[in-house]
Amino acid sequence: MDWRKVATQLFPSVYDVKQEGDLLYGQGRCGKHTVAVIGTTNHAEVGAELALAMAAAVLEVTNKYPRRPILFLVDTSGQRLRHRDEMLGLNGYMAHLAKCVEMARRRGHTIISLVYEQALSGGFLANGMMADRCAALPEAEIRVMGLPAMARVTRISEERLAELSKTSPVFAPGANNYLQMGGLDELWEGDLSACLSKALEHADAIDHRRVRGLERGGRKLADVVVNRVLGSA
Amino acid sequence: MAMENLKYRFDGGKPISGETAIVGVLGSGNLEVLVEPARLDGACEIEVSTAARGFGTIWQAVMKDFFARHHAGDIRISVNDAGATPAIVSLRLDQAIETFKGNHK
Amino acid sequence: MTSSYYESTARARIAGLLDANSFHEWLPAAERVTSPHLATLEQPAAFDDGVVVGKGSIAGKKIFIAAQEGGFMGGAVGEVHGAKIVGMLERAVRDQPAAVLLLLETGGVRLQEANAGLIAVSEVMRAILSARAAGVPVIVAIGGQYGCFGGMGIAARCATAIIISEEGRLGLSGPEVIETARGVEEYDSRDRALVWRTVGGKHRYLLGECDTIVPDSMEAFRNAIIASIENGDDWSLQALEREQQLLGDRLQRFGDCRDSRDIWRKLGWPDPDAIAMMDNDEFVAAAQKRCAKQTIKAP
Amino acid sequence: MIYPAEKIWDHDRQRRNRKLERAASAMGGTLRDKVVSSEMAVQLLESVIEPGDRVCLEGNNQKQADFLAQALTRVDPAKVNKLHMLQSVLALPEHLDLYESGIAEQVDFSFSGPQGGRLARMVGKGQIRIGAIHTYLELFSRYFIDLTPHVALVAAQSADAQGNLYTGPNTEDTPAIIEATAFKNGIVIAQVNEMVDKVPRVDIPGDWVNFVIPSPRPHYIEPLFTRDPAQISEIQVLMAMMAIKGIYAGYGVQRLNHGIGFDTAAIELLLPTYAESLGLKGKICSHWALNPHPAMIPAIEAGFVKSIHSFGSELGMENYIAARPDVFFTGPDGTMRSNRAFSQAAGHYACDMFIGSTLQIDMEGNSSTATLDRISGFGGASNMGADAAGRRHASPGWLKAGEQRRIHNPGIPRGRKLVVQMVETFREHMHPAFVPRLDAWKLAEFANMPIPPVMIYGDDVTHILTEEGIANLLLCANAEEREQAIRGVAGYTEMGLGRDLRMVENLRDRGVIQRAEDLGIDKRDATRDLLAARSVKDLVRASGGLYQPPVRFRNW
Repeated sequence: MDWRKVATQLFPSVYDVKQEGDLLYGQGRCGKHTVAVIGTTNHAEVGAELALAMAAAVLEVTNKYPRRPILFLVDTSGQRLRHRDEMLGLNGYMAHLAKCVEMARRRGHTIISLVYEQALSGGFLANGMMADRCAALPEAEIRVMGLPAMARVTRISEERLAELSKTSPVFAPGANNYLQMGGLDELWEGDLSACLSKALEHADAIDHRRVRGLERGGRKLADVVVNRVLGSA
Repeated sequence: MAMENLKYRFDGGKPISGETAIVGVLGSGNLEVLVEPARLDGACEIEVSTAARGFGTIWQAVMKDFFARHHAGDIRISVNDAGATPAIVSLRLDQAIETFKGNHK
Repeated sequence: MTSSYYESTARARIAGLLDANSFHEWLPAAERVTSPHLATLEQPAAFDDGVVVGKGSIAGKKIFIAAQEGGFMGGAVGEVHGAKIVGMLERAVRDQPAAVLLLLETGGVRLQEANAGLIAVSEVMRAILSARAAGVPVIVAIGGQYGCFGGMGIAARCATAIIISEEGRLGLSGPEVIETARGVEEYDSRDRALVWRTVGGKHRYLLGECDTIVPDSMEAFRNAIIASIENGDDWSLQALEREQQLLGDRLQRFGDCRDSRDIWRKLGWPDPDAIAMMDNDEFVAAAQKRCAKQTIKAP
Repeated sequence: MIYPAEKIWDHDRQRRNRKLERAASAMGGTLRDKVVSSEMAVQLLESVIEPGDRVCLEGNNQKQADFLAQALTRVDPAKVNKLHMLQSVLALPEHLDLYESGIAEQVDFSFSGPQGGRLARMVGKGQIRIGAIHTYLELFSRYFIDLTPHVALVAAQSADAQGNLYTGPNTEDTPAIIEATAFKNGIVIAQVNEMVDKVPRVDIPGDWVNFVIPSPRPHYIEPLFTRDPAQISEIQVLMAMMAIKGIYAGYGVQRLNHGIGFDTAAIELLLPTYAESLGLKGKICSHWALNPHPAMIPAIEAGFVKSIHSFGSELGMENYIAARPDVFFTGPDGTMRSNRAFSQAAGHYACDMFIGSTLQIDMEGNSSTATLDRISGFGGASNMGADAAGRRHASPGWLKAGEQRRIHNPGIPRGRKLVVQMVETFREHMHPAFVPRLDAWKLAEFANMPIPPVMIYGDDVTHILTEEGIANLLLCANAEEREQAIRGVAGYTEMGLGRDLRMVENLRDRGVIQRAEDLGIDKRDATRDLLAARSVKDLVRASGGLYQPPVRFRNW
């Protein structure tokens, strides 16, 4: 879905979000909240420049608008796969962005993310997955790797992977799988503005994903293992 | 790649004492060996989980020789194997026993 | 036991770095907390799911530690593997050790459990930052055969400090991934000299992506870890603003470089090709005036 | 009666001259002295090669005349066809493309390496006829007897306008090929990496060469003899310890050749550490027929090595070799000169020992690297891994081996070369090294060969060394003992498990079989820490920065 359409539904009264290249930055009004919007579009490949621009936006919001909620609009085809970006330390740029988001959270900004198109592995880790609550539109595509490529790398046949993915959410692409695993808090349908308002009310700074994964049955061990480590002698 | 599970038990060993030990890594051509104390009336129980199917006879011979070398009883040995050769298997088993006894070099 | 960090297993690294007999493992191999997903795929599953976590001491200071085993599936992160690290980090928030050590050796997400792995890496990132925010410095060591890539390459840079050896590699996408996606002209993964000058320890150090570079020995890593713990942490908005500035400067200064050698030349190295063969002391001394400002260290 | 003067005695020379005239007119004004531009290479080949000619295409497992190989695939099969190819090694895809297009139909060669699988399939389909698979010396020898090339296509580093060639460190097979061709009315064409006013040294005189073609890119060289010490396993360290203590020290082996592989690289890297600790410096391993293995650097630096003569060079070793002229054979220009034919002869006649690895060994000790679906050939092992029955000069190791042999095979005093096969009982993926019957038999049947392609014959082998121990076949009284000695070190392979336990223990008591503990070796000492270099970087350091490894071997 075009980001403007998403923004219009999220912020029916008013929003002021500008697109600069693949970067989205601005704000919108959702109920009683003014929400900072930071995001990407065009299935952005997140390279060093884009990651740094997002970090700059987060820092600006943190400095200028204390405690203003931040919404990440996620549409990325992953990290930029270029020699040049690796040479420049793309992982460091991504980590910097993640740290800025964490800093914002700790200074009282509620962080929400919405995958409205695509979210692929590395491009997703440093922003959308850093949120207090992470949501997706039902048709959004979320994945690490498609099954054919996975079959090549793991040397497990594609048929077998496809078969297993019917009963296991653990490796196959899809927003629903991420929902079951606790990686997504919810799918947003219908009144997106209402969904956002509700998310803003319910968000907190605790990482609930492993608990959700356990509750929803998609990731039964993570929470158990964490608790066992916490409870070990 | 289906796994194969093999079990062996050797009776009449000399009980040895030591601390649970793990040696080796479950990587291609290698294996990990876990040795734990177990009250088995002097027996040595071995359980192997291997990615390379169809080598039961060889495992049997390797384990028999291992037991003949150490006569170690009252231990349970668990092996995760990723296609290690008998030479590597024997080496790791010996290292695991030494580590268990606390005198690995 | 070998003194090489590069050649050691995760367990040997722990034994070699920590004070003798100080290590206590949580969820050790005997508890068999293994990956159910690998079992489903009928693939071999390691007793510890490829990561060792626990507590110990280094130079008398209490620390928590996680060590990834590169030999098992390239150190890839699955559900259990990730949760062990997260549990250790959350325990650090609660128990306040002097530091957390992460001995990373990983290609990133384990594809056999890709979704669980990706979420786990994200949880590790957040847990690292929680530990830091709670005042526990997180020290990363990189010097194994598989380097530190994928999401864990991001996680590494979320830590307080990174210690790397010349053999160590740190990045996001591995060279093979980029070569597959963009062709050999973009990145020849078999040109190992190219790979190392792109993601290897020396380049990372010169770029300011690592705090310390050490020779490949257990003793050197241990000493650097002790020094890093002494240095403390600076988890502050100001530190992030400085980093914003430095990362921006880097793009401006080196953004159009095609090869790391061009970067090194701009940093003032008259003969970039000589860098590869310099031994560590010589390199560090020469790099004093020829490296970008570190983004990690407090001024 | 016909007068002798009327009989024509220079048919071949006339034929060569006609070819040269054809070439001159085809090249027209583009020919400068002997220099042909690379664009004209195909026309040149079409004018000097006639249907049915024997064409020797240079290429070993190292240097390749790859530009000329490609040019030959582009000639018009209507003009040039049914060639009889002579090649040391079939290594490039182009080498086999020739048969698909009908340009060539028969081949005599030594080794096929990476093309072994495709070669087997083509032989199966009848697309290619193999004359014979030779040892190197055999093939070179036949160039002077019944397989003299009509045209030789060779590779050199540089040339001048008169055709003087500089073949440099990788001289390899070039002199043998050109000698046979140039002096028997053949035509010699060389691809060269560069044209120079004056070559650094004349490796081949210009009047033996008819044409030189500056190649658009340097000829390919495979760094075949570089082994990364990082990949040497602790089992290989153990086997190397057994080799040094049980064989090198036992026989005082001073003159030797090593095969390629991690097993022998481990031995090389244990010389300055383990062998030194046993006091063996100066007592073993001083003279070598060997490529310049990077793994030899620590041993050379430690003073173990007096001389090395090489079959070819090795990429990255050039500066190191040039800086060690006491050890390597170097020319007046300072760089090495290799020569495969001479080094093979040296390895056969002047060495006391060959040690190398193989893929399969049968119960008679025959070994082969041929497998069912691959025709791989022999490489250098066959000449060096054979007793030089014609040898006369004595040396301590040679005499001792001869004495041991005479215990059960009495006869007039003479020595014996030590031929050692060093294998782990299982290769990767649990393929057993010991088999009841070599795959070579089936391959011979399938490819219609008169004899199975055996790399080293069992009666030439003196020792088999595995991680289980050393079997000294010289000390075996009869075929049955020999078989049990082999089974006794065959470990957990089917052959090993089928051993006669009592007989094997008996052989062990007699020292025919020696296990690590019999040699006083503690297996726990067999760690990688014993290696004088554990990485390629260590090798570079040991060389004082002179060794410059190819990029694929770098991890820094």
